[in-house]
Amino acid sequence: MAVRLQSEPFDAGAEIARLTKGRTDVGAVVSFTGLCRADGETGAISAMTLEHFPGMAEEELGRLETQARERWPLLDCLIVHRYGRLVPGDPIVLVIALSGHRQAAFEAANFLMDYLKTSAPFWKNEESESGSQWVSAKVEDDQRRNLW
Amino acid sequence: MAVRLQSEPFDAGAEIARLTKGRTDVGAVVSFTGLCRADGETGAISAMTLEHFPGMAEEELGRLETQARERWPLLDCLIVHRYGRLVPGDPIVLVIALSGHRQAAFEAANFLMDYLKTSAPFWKNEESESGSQWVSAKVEDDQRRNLW
Amino acid sequence: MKLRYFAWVRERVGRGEEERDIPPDVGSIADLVAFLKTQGEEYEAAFENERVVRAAIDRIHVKPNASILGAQEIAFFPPMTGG
Amino acid sequence: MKLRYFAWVRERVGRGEEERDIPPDVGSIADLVAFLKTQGEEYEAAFENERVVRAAIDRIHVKPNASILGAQEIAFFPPMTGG
Repeated sequence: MAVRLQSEPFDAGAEIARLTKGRTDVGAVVSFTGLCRADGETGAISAMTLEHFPGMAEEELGRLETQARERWPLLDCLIVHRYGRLVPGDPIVLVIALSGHRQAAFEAANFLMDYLKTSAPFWKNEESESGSQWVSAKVEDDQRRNLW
Repeated sequence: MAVRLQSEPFDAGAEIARLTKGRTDVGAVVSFTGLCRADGETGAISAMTLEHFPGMAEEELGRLETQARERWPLLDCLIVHRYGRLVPGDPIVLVIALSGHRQAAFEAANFLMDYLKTSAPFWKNEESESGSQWVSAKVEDDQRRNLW
Repeated sequence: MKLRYFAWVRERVGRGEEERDIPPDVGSIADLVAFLKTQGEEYEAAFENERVVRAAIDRIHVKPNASILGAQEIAFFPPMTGG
Repeated sequence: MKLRYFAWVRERVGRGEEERDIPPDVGSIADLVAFLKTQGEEYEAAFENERVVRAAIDRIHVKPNASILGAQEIAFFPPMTGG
């Protein structure tokens, strides 16, 4: 299981380099990085705080990783999710999938992001000039998840 | 246009960091790295040489990038392709797509790889104990391209 | 029973967790929500729109009709917005 | 006319590029392939299975029926295997 929760930033490039180092069986690496946007879900934001359910978040991400490994021939897989206060431009989440051929890595990374959005216990609270506000879940996210 | 051909290795992480640096409008970054596998298309290989058509390769990748930017709301996009002699474990190709929301970045990166495989003028010659051999184009690659 | 609350459910209830005695006739998550709504207006506010609130028993997502028999910890929270 | 060859087409022709006078009745890529096949067994070998060989006029992919009128440079190569 390669799932990490942390308040510190992550380095997508260092993780890709670490996962591929010394291997000659990997043909494809797909990475997804999600970043905090100034144009948030509730409007223009100055910061956001990610609340999470410690213990369940790790377990749920671990369950998603297991599902992805069962559905695609992955050579390795990593999910890193941050919590705490972030400002626009900060990285929030990283998913990396490694496989022999490209389609498995693309699909697994996409699947993990779609599932993570709707089932990993994280909640965003956005700060703006008018105060702070919880982000509402998006219907599209549920719909995307149900396509898999 | 951000298309680069080079014989030197590239650093996926440094490219991702450079493309996102100072931006607060990017919500999603998808990177694809293609690597040389020891288990090549023609069997177990010790090396491979990528021949390309200088001039046309840059132009064709530029045309693909333009198509991707027309089809998806990309904030930025990069294609790096190597040529020359590579050994198993070496990176071959890098595609990075940046967008506000994740689906555009996933789809554009996937589209670019599918098109690049069948239309960018590169040819792989693999070396093994029994000599060297040109890699044949794969029917599946044409089929994947035609899905878009 | 240990109860935990997250995000705006936590804010409305006014605490992140609590130990609470649950009457023996409370068998499901839906029963538990109905019971909590009798325990004060902070719970009424948190579960105002019951269908929106999600639940987990011992850190696993469950539906409202899930049995709470044998549960150690039950958590309530809004739909997830991570990633 | 400048002709260029890549990968195994180049190996079979025995050179990467050449300047060649093309008769005026050679109007399309298909005509050019037919003409080249009369120019020696290296061309016969390269274009043995004509349908497999791809062409570009002035660095743009074209089909066999494409007109070569006004072309500066024509390239022949196998199906691409990059990425």
